[in-house]
This record gives sequence, structure tokens and C-alpha cells, in this order.
Amino acid sequence: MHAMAQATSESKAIEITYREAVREAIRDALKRDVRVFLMGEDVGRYGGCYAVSKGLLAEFGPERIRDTPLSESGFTGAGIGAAMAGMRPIVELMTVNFSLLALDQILNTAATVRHMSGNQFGVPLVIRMATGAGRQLAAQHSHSLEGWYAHIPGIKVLAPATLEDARGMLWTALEDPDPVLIFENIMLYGLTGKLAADAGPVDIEKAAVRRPGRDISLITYGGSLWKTLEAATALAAEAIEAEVIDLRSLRPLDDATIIASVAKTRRAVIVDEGWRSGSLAAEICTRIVEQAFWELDAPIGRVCSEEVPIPYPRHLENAAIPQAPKIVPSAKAALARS
Amino acid sequence: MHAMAQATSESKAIEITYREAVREAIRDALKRDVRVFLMGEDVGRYGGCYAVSKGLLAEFGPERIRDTPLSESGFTGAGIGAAMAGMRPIVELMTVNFSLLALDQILNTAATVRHMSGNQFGVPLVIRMATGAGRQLAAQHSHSLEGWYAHIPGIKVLAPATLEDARGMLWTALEDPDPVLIFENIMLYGLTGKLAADAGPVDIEKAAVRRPGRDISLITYGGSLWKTLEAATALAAEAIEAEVIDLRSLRPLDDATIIASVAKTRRAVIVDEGWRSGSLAAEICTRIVEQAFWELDAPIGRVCSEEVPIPYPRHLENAAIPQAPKIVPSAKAALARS
Amino acid sequence: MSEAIEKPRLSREHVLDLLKQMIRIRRFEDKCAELYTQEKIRGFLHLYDGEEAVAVGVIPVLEKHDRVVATYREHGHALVRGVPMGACLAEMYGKREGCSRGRGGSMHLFDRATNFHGGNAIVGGGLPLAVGLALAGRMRGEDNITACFFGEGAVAEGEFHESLNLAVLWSLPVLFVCENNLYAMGTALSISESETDIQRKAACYRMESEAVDGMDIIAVEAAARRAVHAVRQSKKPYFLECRTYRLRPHSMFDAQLYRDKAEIEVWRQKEPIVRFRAWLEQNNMIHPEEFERIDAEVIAEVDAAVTFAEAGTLEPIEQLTRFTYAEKAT
Amino acid sequence: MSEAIEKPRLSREHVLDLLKQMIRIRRFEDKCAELYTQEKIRGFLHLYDGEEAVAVGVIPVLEKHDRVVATYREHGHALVRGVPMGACLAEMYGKREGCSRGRGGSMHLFDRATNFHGGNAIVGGGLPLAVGLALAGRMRGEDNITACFFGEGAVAEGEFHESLNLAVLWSLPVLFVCENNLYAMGTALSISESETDIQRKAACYRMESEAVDGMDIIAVEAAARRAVHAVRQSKKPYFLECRTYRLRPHSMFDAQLYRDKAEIEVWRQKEPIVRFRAWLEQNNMIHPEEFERIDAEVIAEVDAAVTFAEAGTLEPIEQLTRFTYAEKAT
Ligand SMILES: Cc1ncc(C[n+]2csc(CCOP(=O)(O)OP(=O)(O)O)c2C)c(N)n1
Ligand SMILES: Cc1ncc(C[n+]2csc(CCOP(=O)(O)OP(=O)(O)O)c2C)c(N)n1
Ligand SMILES: [Mg+2]
Ligand SMILES: [Mg+2]
Repeated sequence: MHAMAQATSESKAIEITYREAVREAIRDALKRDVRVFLMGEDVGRYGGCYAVSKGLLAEFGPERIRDTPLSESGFTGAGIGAAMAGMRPIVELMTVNFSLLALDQILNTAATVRHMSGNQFGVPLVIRMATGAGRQLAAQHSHSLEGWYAHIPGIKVLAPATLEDARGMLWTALEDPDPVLIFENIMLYGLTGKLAADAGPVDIEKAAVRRPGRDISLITYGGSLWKTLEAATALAAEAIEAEVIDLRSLRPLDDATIIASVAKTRRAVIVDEGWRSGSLAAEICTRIVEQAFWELDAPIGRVCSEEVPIPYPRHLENAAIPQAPKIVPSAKAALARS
Repeated sequence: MHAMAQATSESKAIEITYREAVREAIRDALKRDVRVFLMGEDVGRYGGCYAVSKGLLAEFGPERIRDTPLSESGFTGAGIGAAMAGMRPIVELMTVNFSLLALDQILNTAATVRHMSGNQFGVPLVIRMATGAGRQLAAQHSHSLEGWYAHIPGIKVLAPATLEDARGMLWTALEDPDPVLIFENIMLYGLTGKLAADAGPVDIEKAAVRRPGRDISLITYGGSLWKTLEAATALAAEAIEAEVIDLRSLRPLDDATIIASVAKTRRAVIVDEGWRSGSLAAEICTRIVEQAFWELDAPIGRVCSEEVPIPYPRHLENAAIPQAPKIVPSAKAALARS
Repeated sequence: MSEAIEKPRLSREHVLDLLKQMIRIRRFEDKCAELYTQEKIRGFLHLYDGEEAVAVGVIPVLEKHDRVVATYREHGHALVRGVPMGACLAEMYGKREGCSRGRGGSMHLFDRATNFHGGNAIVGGGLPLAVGLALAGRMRGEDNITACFFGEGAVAEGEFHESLNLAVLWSLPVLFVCENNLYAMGTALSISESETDIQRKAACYRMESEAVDGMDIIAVEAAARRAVHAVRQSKKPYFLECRTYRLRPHSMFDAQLYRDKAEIEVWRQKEPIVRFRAWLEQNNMIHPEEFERIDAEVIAEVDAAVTFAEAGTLEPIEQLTRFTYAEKAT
Repeated sequence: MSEAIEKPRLSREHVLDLLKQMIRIRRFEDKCAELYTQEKIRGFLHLYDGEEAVAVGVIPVLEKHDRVVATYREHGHALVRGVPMGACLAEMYGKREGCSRGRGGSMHLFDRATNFHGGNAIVGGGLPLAVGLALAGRMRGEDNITACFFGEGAVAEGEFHESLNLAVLWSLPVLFVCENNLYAMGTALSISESETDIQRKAACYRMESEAVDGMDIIAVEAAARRAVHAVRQSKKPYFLECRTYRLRPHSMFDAQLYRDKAEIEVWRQKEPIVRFRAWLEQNNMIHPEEFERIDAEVIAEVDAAVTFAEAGTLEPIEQLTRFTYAEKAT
């Protein structure tokens, strides 16, 4: 489906922001399927904390654009129940920081019900949340926990980095019989670009090679994709051709695309906004070691967030999270050049 | 301190269970320091879900052995507040499964307060919880999330595997100015052995080599230590001398001990009861790749839990989590022998 | 409220059925306890001994298309709801023929055929779920309600609070049934709640409520009929507190240090089966031989369940990770 | 309750101080808004405009050794508690001289010297903390109380429920102050609570309570004195609902689609500073020149704070990970 969506993107293209692409995806889902509804804090009257759902209340009414009280566990659990009973809810957990209040419902219920009921009940629920640092929101509002969530069997985890994926992943996720978490990086909402007017669903199974290259594989996702592409451009200026992989799905991971790239380049750096220890980057590194150890010409590098609750001041926040100027030397180190 | 404790263990030794060792540690802390109190569900009148705190209520009274309502977030947060204001609470979160209800308090408050207050307030809190599968408690009662918790900067994570550590880590943790989580594997409570009558605090910074060996490093912690030692014995029968490392502290990790071992053996298998993807094992593998890539003679193996909510039936539960008979072939694979 | 709803249905057939259902639970669980000591059943096992009148009083009042959410102490609810006894027991044996294919065990009985949504081992965890089930029912234009059972221990959990508020705010057809057996493991109500009159909690959310003697099957049934009727008519939630008592330990690992034997004995006098039988006898609604017949039928059913469970098969280990995700249609 | 507690203290010195404290908050925050548009302050910025009478009415009633827990809308609380204005502003500049060393920003003002425990950006997150602070106070034999401020939006959170129950159960000296400004971001009270009379929530936990016009500084102070006195005497928690209104958007990113301009205008008439000033003038307790003097003092203080913040220094990047853990004593 991914390739298909790219093909159609040659049809009439429109200028759109990431925010609008998500909104169109929600609108589209609401129109297409009466079982779909959106529920979360301030999704209706306020228009969404990041203005994603602005206008939808007027269009679809308060039953389908449901403002909830501040009760993350309660309404996430309600989404799970509604999904079990035939609806296709989209639960918005304003940001990943507040999703911790709903973790019991996500891990102990959504992720387990199908298995522990012996496949009798499933939870076709989509949970969307904003993630990431970069707006100086400090220690309680800047987590990047999508990689951490990817540890949990029973759920799927998506990280749309492009307009096309922001537009298309929701559709595919809603068709999935199991719970899917979609993480939208807060720094991407303002991203602008062209998108096919009729952009539709995209696959959620394959990683995408966003830039082909032969010298090193730079593996990333979400908000870090753009920083990584920036780094690749800088590297190209020094005649280093980096291949940039956008994971798109953090659970399951598309090992095949990762391994094929590394088998070709023999070197890899993983860029991930999660805290370094126990990051998704570690999982990817380990899979490469498990599946392509003999192909590696150098240790794998990772550029992650520093081990600190994200501080408020701009210079410290910038230093805490991955940036293109950190990726470049890491890539060079893997190439043993400096 | 660790070595010291081992030294004193040559003094009068008593027969004791892991459960009793934890209880003695708590009793000892309560006697030593008036700021210490134990709080959690059923720690008092019931005697503790796993009978750890049996008898303590009679000895110390209900103010210091505080039974709480089922309010994980509430009383964990209360522990954080009490710690900020000069007490040294031990919060018992019956099991890791229920700790998800308290995750907001742990990650958003306990782990962040020191940093975001610019070092004005700290949280010298100890949170103990039971962890692990093995008693056929099924999908909602069998998580092993200690490795997952180790992702969080601002907290420390301990996993006592031995009687000495069950007895000694609490003391050291209570002296720590920052929040420390102690994970007690449910399968260890019945473990019996000798312990010095005067066993005291142990360091919480160093991993321990529980069995020296030259051929391969088996790196593990907690409940899996004993399975790994069993595997090492089986390997020894085939003339493979495995070195077994007990991490003891999952955050921070003692890289030096790990790397020294791998530098010697040049091969490693990591055994970890967490789900495979995003496991602590991945982090350890990655650190070895980062710090000792050129010393490695083979890909690193890992034996983790399968990617499934733990099923109820014994045969499936056994198959879901690490076992000695799974470790042995994994070690042999790393040695390229079969 | 119409008289038909208020008035207990006391036809002989009906009252004997109530009695039989309670005996089914009791004898089934007595057998479970026995099988537990034989290690045929493992994990946690929570028995409903003494509380049978709650499930038996409430669940038959529901319609087939209604939904039920229960806790880890749910054998009774599953049986009364119509999950076959053999399938329940096979589940506790971890057999493929179990109602959750053996994956769930005692705490996770599920049954799609009867809209039995489990079997939740997280205290309070079922309440948000029930809110969602009811929301789906309403949005889909179904005329069903959702009954959610939970212990008084759950009342202290944040999820209780959030769920009751949501149910009233959104006007959802949920029947909240609090099984107040006075203890949460070893924690007495007065240690877990500043307001020990649990029924009053409902008013805090502007929810209608009633408290009933949960040891009196006729009273429970009558209250349940009022409650279910109210939910169906008003399409609003309702809170039913059933005051009951657990005569056995919390689970098979409980030394019961927290309560006196004497207290248990007092409650044993109020035990619902003996009490109901005595009442039936006093009112000449049952003959001793009828009781014997019922009991014999139940014993036969239990025996058949054991045979069924014993004959069950184990899921092959190769299928370990099945059902973590849905299988692709092929 | 003794008359001395009931009766507002209306000495001129005192009332002028109340006025000045409110003006300090207002002028400080007006400056913050300006600095935000200049991008000197970043992140989220939540202003207290219209709600000043709450912090000013409650906090000065507390003793120095009492503790305060607040939310992300806490500039007013910090200032009234005695955190220097310069340190507050430097914090929002992200400077090392800030009251949290620049690490916290607007939502995380902390100050050990005044027992100001933050600055919590998780709605409801401060309530369990307050319970614990009060528990520690009691266990340590300290004679202090903990005041915990939170918005009415927090009432729906599970942590609210758990905390109130714990505070009553354990009989802890917590003053819960609900700043009911009728909205949680864009969510009106009636959309978040089935019981919109927030004060009544307290009774659900058997907690004493009072509701007060939060736009009337004299009324708030009087209620706070009663409340603080009750907590100190009874050593039990108390719930004070202050009915107020936020005149500005929720944060700097709020288009206010959820309420009418007219509604805001109605509330602007009740605005606490203008109202109090008018009352003081009517009662001849203030001369216009006195008002000018106070205002000039405040403006000077704000100017000095800006100068202080501007002159502040940035933490070197090398120190990024400092304070994740305590530093070892050397
Ligand atoms: C969130 C959570 N915390 C703790 C437990 C452990 N636990 C299991 S049952 C129980 C007591 C529950 O009591 P109650 O709700 O009154 O139900 P009862 O067992 O009396 O039927 C506890 C504490 C749990 N399962 N879930
Ligand atoms: C747990 C949590 N959920 C969501 C948010 C996002 N959020 C920040 S403030 C706010 C509204 C809170 O309203 P209220 O408690 O009434 O306080 P007010 O802002 O009106 O002072 C929301 C939803 C948050 N910070 N924390
Ligand atoms: Mg109970
Ligand atoms: Mg508000």
C-alpha cells in the first residue's frame, strides 16, 4: 500500500501541514465508518491541544467528537470497552506524558485481552498521542516514550514522520483488529508540504528508505527523521552517502529493511529521541547484531536523548535531544573518519 | 561494601529464606531509623501478599506498618511527598503489575523532582515490588518490567537475586538520596540458604561475578540468575566454562564488570525475563557493541521472554520465560558448537 | 415503578432455580478447592463462598444481549451467565477446551457467546471497560445494558471515581454492582474507605443507588429487578451495593490473620444457601427429596465437568505466541 | 470557632498589603505575557489573571513552616509565598539564577526556603504529594500543615479521589484548595463533572468544606483563616472551594473557542483587584495617591526582576545531566 500511495501522490497535490493531514485522516475516518469516533481531553470545544481536531465538533457533533474530563485511565478504558463491543474509537491522550495515567488500561487490558480470552475478544482501538521534546515544556511535558511502548506485546506502535503517513496511517490502524498507538511528534505539526489530494491508507508494516545511500545506514523515525536527513545532506557534502531509514512502525519492527540496508552499508547509526538506556535504538542495534553481525565493519552508533529529565532552557533542551550536528560525527565515527 | 558483606558472612551463619531476609532488612531499617516506615496494600494485618511483612505490624504498630487502600497512585505519591519532607518511606507496590497505576507518580514526579527543582528537593524513597512469572498467574499478574523501568533517568533499579542482596540492598537503598526501586522476583521468596547473622548493607553499584569462567559470559539478574547458574553447570559438564554475571543493579548498569568479562570471554549471552523486544538485554548487548565490538568473536545471544502476555497453563508459561534448557543452546550457538 | 418489577417472582420453578444456581456455584467451587490441593488447578484461586446470592440474584435478571464484566472472583458469575461448567473447569486446568482456551485460568474466564467480558485481575480495571461497553451499546443503538461487578476494595481506586463520573456524565446504561464483602484481602472496609457506607458513594456522582442484604437471594433479586429496570428505562447508570461476606480466605494463600474465627461464624449463620433453603422449607416450597434431587443433579454436573476437564487437551507449545495479535484472514 | 478567627483583619496596613500582593501578581504576569511575545519566555505560560484573590487570600494565612503545593499556574502562589520576583522571572528565562536554577521554567517554580514544593504540570499530580508532605509532618511531630492548590479540572482525576480518601482516613493536616475557574482548558465544568457543586465532593469523603467567592479577597481570607484554623486544631483535612474565573486564555496557545466574549466581560466586572480597590475607596481605606505609590513600588519591583533575569547566566551545557541524581558528597 505504501508504494501505491506514493504512486497516487503524482495525482493532484495540495499544500498541507502535518496537523491538517492528521485532521483530514480523522475526518475521513469519521465519514467513512460510523463506528469511528474521537474521544479525549479538549478534542471538541477547544479544538485539540495542538489544534488537530479544530472544526470537527461542528461537523460531527459531540457524540462523535467527545470531550472527556481529565480521566485518562477512565476514558482510555472506555475506549477499550467500546472497541471490544464493536466501535472503532480513536482515543486521543493529549500527550504521551499523561498516557502514564492510562498505562494500566493499555498494558493490562488492551494488550492482553485477545490472548487471555483465547482470541474471543479483540480491541480494535487506536490511541493517538503527541510526543517529543523541542518546545521547552520541561521535565513533565517532554517525554519521548514511543520506543518504550514498543516493548509491549499485544499492541502496535506507529510513528508517522511524513505528511503521507500522518494522513494514511490512521486508516490502516483503524482497520487493524488490535490496539494501535500512533505517536505524533509535536515538532512535526507545523511541517508543510505537498500531498496528493486523494492520499489514502498506507501500509504500516514496512520501513521506508527515505534516502538511498551506500556508505552508512542511518536508522530513525518520527521527529528525528528530518534531523537525520539534514545530517545526511551534511555528510553528502563530504562525499559520504548515507542511507536514511524511517522505521514508521516501531512495533513490529521491519527487520528485513533494516538488515538489507546494513548488509549493504555495513555500518549503522540509530537516531532515537528516547533516553539512551533502554532505548528503541538498543533494540535495533541488538537485532542487527543478531542478524547481521558478520556483515558489520564497525560498532553501531546511537544518538539518543541524554539521561536527564528534559530541562526547560533552550540550550539545554537542544543539547538533551538528538540534533543533526550530533548525528554527523556519530556517523563519521562509525566510518572511522573525523 | 559488597566484598565486606561477603567477608562478614564467614561469621555466624543462619539458615534463612529470601522472604525472611527481606523481612529482616525491613525490620532492621525500622529499628535503625525512625524516619523509615513501610506502606502498601496488606503489608500490615494481612502480613503482606507474599508474607514478607508478617509480624511487623505487631512489632512496629500501624503508623509504621501502614496498610493502605487500593490506591496505588495515591499512596505512591504520598510516599514521594513524605520522602521530600524528611521521611524514608518504603512503599510496597504489591506487584509490578499494579505499579502501572502508579507510573505517573514514579516517572513524572519521583524521577523528575530533583532535576526540575534545580536540586532543591530530592525523593529518598524506596519502592519495593514483586516481579516475574512462574506461578501460573497469567497475563495480568506475570509481568517482568524491571528492565523496562531501568529506562527512566532519575531513579535507580535494583534486582536482588541472592539472600545477601535481599538482606543488604534495602539498607543501601534507604541511604540513597534518590528514588530506588527494588524488584523481588516472586520465585525467589522461598529460596533458602545460609546468611551471616550480622549481614549488613551491600554496595548497589557493582555487578557480581557469581561464577568465574573463561569461555563465555552469561549476563543476568534476579530470578534468572539461578537458571543461568544451572545452565552454567550443564555447560561445564561439556567442558564449557561460563562466567555468570549477576547485574544486581539494572540502573545504573555496571559497564566495567560486563565489559571486563566479555573482553576476556569474547562471547556473551544475556538472560532476561523481560519481553525480548526492548528488553534490558538489548541495552546490554548494545553497550557491549559500543564498548567492546572489536573484542567479540561471535554475535551476542539473548534469552528473554517470548512476545506474548504470559499464558496461564504451566507448559506454556514455562515456554514463555527463560529456562536453563534454553540458555544452554544459546550459549553453544555463541560458541558455534551444537 | 410498576408492581411487576417490584414484586419478587416466587413461582416454585423460579425459586428452585435460584437455589440450584447457588448450589451449582458452591459445589463447583468446593470441587475447585479440592482440585487445587491436588494441583490440578494452579495460579490464584478466589472462591465466592458466601457471596453466591449476589451473582444469582443479579445475572438472571439480565437479558442475553446485555454484557457482563466481572473480577478475578468470577466463577459464580460465569456459571450463572451460562458459561458451561465444563468449559470453566477446563479453563482452570489450562486446557484448550477451556472457555478462554486455557490461556486465562481462574481469573480470566471469558465467553463471547454469553457476552461475558471476563475475568479481570486488576482491581478496578473492569469499571472503565464497562463504561465503554455501555457507550458502544448506546452508540450502536443497541438496547442492552452492561453489568459490572467489583469488590468494595475497588472503591478506593481512581478508576472507580473516573468511571462513575463518566457513566453519569454520558448517561450510560451501566449497572454497577458492588460486592461489599467487608474485606479487600486483609484490609477491612474501615481501613480502606473514609466513607464506609458504600452506597452513598453513588450520590457523589448523582447516580441512583440502593443497598441490599447480599445474603438474601430474594432481596437481591428484587433489588436487581428494580435496578435493571431503572437502567433500561432511564438509560442511566445505577449503583447496587450488595452487602455480603466471603466465608473462605481471600485466595488459597491467605492465613486470615486479619479477622476472627468468631466473626466468620456469625456470618456463616447468614450463609445464603442454608438460609434460602430454610426459608423455602418454612414456606413449604421445597421438599427434602427435591433438594436432594437438585443436589444430585449438581453433583452430576460437577462430575461431568471434571471428566470434561480431565479429558481436555493442552495447546501445543508451538502455539505459545498465538493470539498476541489477531490472525490474518487467509 | 473563636471570633478572632472568624473576623477579617481589616487594619489598613493589612488590607493594603492584600491589595499590593494582588497587584504584584497582576503586573508581574502582564510583564510575563509581554516577555513571552518577545520570546524571552518560552514553553507553556499559564496566567492567573482574575484569580489573584485566591493565592493572596490563602497563602499569607499559612505559617512559614507550612508547605505549599501548586500547579503549573503558580506564579501567584510563588510570589505571595515569598519566592523573590527576580528568581521567578529568571526561572522563566531559563537562567541559573532562577528559583529552580532555570531547569523548570514557568510550570516548575520551586523554593526550598519557603517550603514551596512546586509547580506540578500533571493535573492532579500534586494531591498525593500533599498527602505525603502532611503525613511526614505528622510523623515527624511537626506542627505544620500542607496547602494544596489545584483546578476544578483535577477533580475528575483518579488521583483526586485517592488523595482525599487517604487524607481523611489517615487524618492528615492538608488544606485542599480548589481553584474552580469553571474551565479546564476548554472544558466547562458541566462537561467534566456529573456533580458540578464541587464543594459537595468533600462530603463524599467525610471531609469538612466550605465554598467561597474567590473574587472577593476579604471573603477568601476569612474562609482561609477558618479553614487553616480547622486543620490546625483538628489535624484533619479541609476542603476550600474558591469560585473564580480565568480572564485570560488557558495558556498562550488558546483561541478560546469554547466561551463567549460576553461571558468573560461579565466576569471582568467581578475582577478582584478593581473590586477590592473600589471597596477600599468606598470605605475610605485608601487614597488614590496611596494606590499610585503601591503601584509604583510594584512596577519598580517588576522592572528590577526583569533586570535581574536579563543579567542572569545560562547553565553551561556541560552541566546538562546534573541533578538527575544527587551529587555525591565530596
Ligand atoms: C490494582 C490492583 N492492586 C492490587 C491487587 C491485588 N489484589 C487482588 S484482590 C485484592 C483485594 C480486592 O478486594 P475487593 O475489591 O474488595 O474484592 P474481593 O476480593 O473482596 O472480592 C487485592 C488487593 C490487584 N489485583 N489489583
Ligand atoms: C494529567 C494531565 N492531563 C492533561 C493535562 C493537560 N492540561 C494542562 S492544564 C489542563 C486543564 C486543567 O484545568 P484545571 O485543573 O481546572 O486548572 P486550570 O488550568 O483551570 O487552572 C489540561 C487538560 C495535564 N497537564 N495533565
Ligand atoms: Mg471485598
Ligand atoms: Mg479550571
